[in-house]
Amino acid sequence: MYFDSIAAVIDMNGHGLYVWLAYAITVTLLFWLLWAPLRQLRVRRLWVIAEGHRRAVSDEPQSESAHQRDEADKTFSDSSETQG
Amino acid sequence: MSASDQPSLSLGASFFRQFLRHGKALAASPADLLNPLLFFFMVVTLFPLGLGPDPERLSQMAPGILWVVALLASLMVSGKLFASDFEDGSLEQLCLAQHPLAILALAEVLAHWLGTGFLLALVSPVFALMVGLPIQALPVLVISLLLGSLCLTLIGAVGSALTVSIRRGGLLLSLIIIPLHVPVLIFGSTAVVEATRDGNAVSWLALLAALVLASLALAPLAIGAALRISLDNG
Amino acid sequence: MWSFIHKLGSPPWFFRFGGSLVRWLLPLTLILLLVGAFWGLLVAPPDFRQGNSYRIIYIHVPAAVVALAGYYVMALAGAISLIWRIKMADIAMKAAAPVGAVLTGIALVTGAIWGKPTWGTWWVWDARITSMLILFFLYLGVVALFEAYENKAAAAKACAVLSLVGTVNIPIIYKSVDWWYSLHQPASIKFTGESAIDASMLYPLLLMIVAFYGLFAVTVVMNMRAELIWHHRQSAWVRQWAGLD
Amino acid sequence: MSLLIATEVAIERGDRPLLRGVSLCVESGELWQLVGPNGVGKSSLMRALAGLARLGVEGAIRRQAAALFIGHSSALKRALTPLDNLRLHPACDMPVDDQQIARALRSVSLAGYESVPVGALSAGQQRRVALARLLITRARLWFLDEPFTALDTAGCEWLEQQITGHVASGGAVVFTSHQQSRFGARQHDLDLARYVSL
Repeated sequence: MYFDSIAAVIDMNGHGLYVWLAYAITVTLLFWLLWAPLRQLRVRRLWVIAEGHRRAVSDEPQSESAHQRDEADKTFSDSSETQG
Repeated sequence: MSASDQPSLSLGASFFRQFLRHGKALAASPADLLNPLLFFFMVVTLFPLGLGPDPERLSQMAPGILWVVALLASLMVSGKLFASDFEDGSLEQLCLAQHPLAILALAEVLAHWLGTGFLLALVSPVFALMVGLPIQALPVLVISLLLGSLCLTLIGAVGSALTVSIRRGGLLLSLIIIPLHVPVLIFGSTAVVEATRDGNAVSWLALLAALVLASLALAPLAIGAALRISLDNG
Repeated sequence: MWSFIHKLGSPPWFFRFGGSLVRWLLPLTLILLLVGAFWGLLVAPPDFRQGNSYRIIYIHVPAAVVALAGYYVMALAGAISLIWRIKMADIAMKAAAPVGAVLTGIALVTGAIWGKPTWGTWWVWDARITSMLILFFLYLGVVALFEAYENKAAAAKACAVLSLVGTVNIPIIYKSVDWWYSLHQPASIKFTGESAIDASMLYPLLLMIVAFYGLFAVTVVMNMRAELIWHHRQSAWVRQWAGLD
Repeated sequence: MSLLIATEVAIERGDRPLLRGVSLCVESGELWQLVGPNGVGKSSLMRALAGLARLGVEGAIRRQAAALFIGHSSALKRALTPLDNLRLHPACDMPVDDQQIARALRSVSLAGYESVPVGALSAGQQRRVALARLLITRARLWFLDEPFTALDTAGCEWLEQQITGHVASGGAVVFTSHQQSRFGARQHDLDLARYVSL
């Protein structure tokens, strides 16, 4: 160990502020780099599961309104294509 | 009607045809020719207003000012390079031509350069005198701007080809192109600085010429690929 | 060998392969980072001229090195996607760009903070820091171009072209900035000196560089896995992975 | 002699599959119309067959002859005159002199408009300048995307003559149109509804 006491580590004879500031920023950015994809994977997994349930619901015999809404969605998405 | 014995168009003829077409279209709207010059004129006058009228200070910064403004003028103009061709469908037809898209696109870029960067370089001595650039540096300034503007236009054309299918692509064009303009700016302005100090401007001009040759060789490949991609995105 | 390369191209296979890779590479990288930081911060001696502020080198240099290497990795993925039209290369490029940008940002921030005690100013137009700033703009250009395209398949191809153009320009930019810097301020000291640094400082630095490379690989693979799930959200293997069937 | 061979072509828009498994062989002297409901992918397939689109297109498309494509946009510079536009057209594939162009413009009843900037012409007239290209091309394979739109009856008749003339002289035409089987028995229909991929 180069330093003999915790105080010396914090102070680093005057340069402590800059060194610890640089390391703090780096650690937060690196943590965000690692954490973001994991969170994104979890969010997308929940979406897939939710989509699975929506799909399961729409496969069973639907009530009239749900069926019409699906029909409307389908034709709407077709005509929104301006040209083939 | 379609007798197959007639010789089809040679590459040179197609190249010249595309060059003429873009040149005529550019010449037909004088605003496109005058805009860069007016822009250069106005922005150069901003610097003395910002930095103070002291001629000594201005002439010391003149090479940098002139070159940065030339770069901005080239950037402003690059956006419009392929825009009209993309909207009126000429780009689609260009893909169907028998000759490689990269070469025909190069013809358009050269015509565009003649109408913008080339004129800018010829007129630049007038602006140089405004910011007090020493007289002996004028020839080097014009040569560096001639070479530099061709290089800037070629690189700007790559950016224009990449962003032509994006609606408000102007700002994005600057973001992706300015880093690529840095070497041209450094070599060009340093050449003029050396000329003011009677140093050896020639070596910096040689570096600029090397960049021009590299861009002439490589940029068309990127432009051709980028135009095809923009068509698929359009 | 070829069957391995071929399998890499298939999403479900790559997703599982990436998963097992991350399972051991992530902890290893974290351990290396901790050991390296501890070694550089507390064990290694300070620089005789700059004092303890020199310890910032253990994050500044690795971030800069991996950021530059990351740009070439991204351009390589772009070239593969353009030449062989492999969709997985598009996803690799989209995953690598933000990671590289953040690493370049880290290198810039730590470089600026390091400049304060050394030269008294927060920003110093040193050749290396200036080139790093331009590399940062190159990264931002690629990320912004990707977001601007509606058709994401075309976006990947456009970013591939831009990153290849960038790759050709990086050596020219670095050289021109070096000459620009040496022309205007020849006398001032070199920032991260080529002066042979002492072994006691070199080993923690090398360890941190390896750790940062590991970090780059792990984050890119994790980004790719997240992207693959979204890209194939309708397909059966994703639903199976989510535990539906 | 087959001018266009397309096997197992699949078209994607963004990441949404439109068509799959489209196979087509166009022999010289044949006239094909791509038929299908609005939005099924007629234009996208046409652009893929003409070689304009590569991304999102799978399958093998081989054109054995030079192709000409006329789509919705007329590929004309508004600031240039019809004469310049046709002489310097980007896809022009043969040396053309002014007499040929003047004759072509006369044929689409635009005599006298040779030196009027295209921007000053009406939409119908611009459309006819674009279609005048059919008279000055050596391409044997024509791709016409909705060519009959914005054309009056005289224009439609003229276009029908050009198409039948071109097909009779050994060329081939692939076109899309809202009207059904305008050429009756002489045309082959490719109904895209069969290839829609869900």
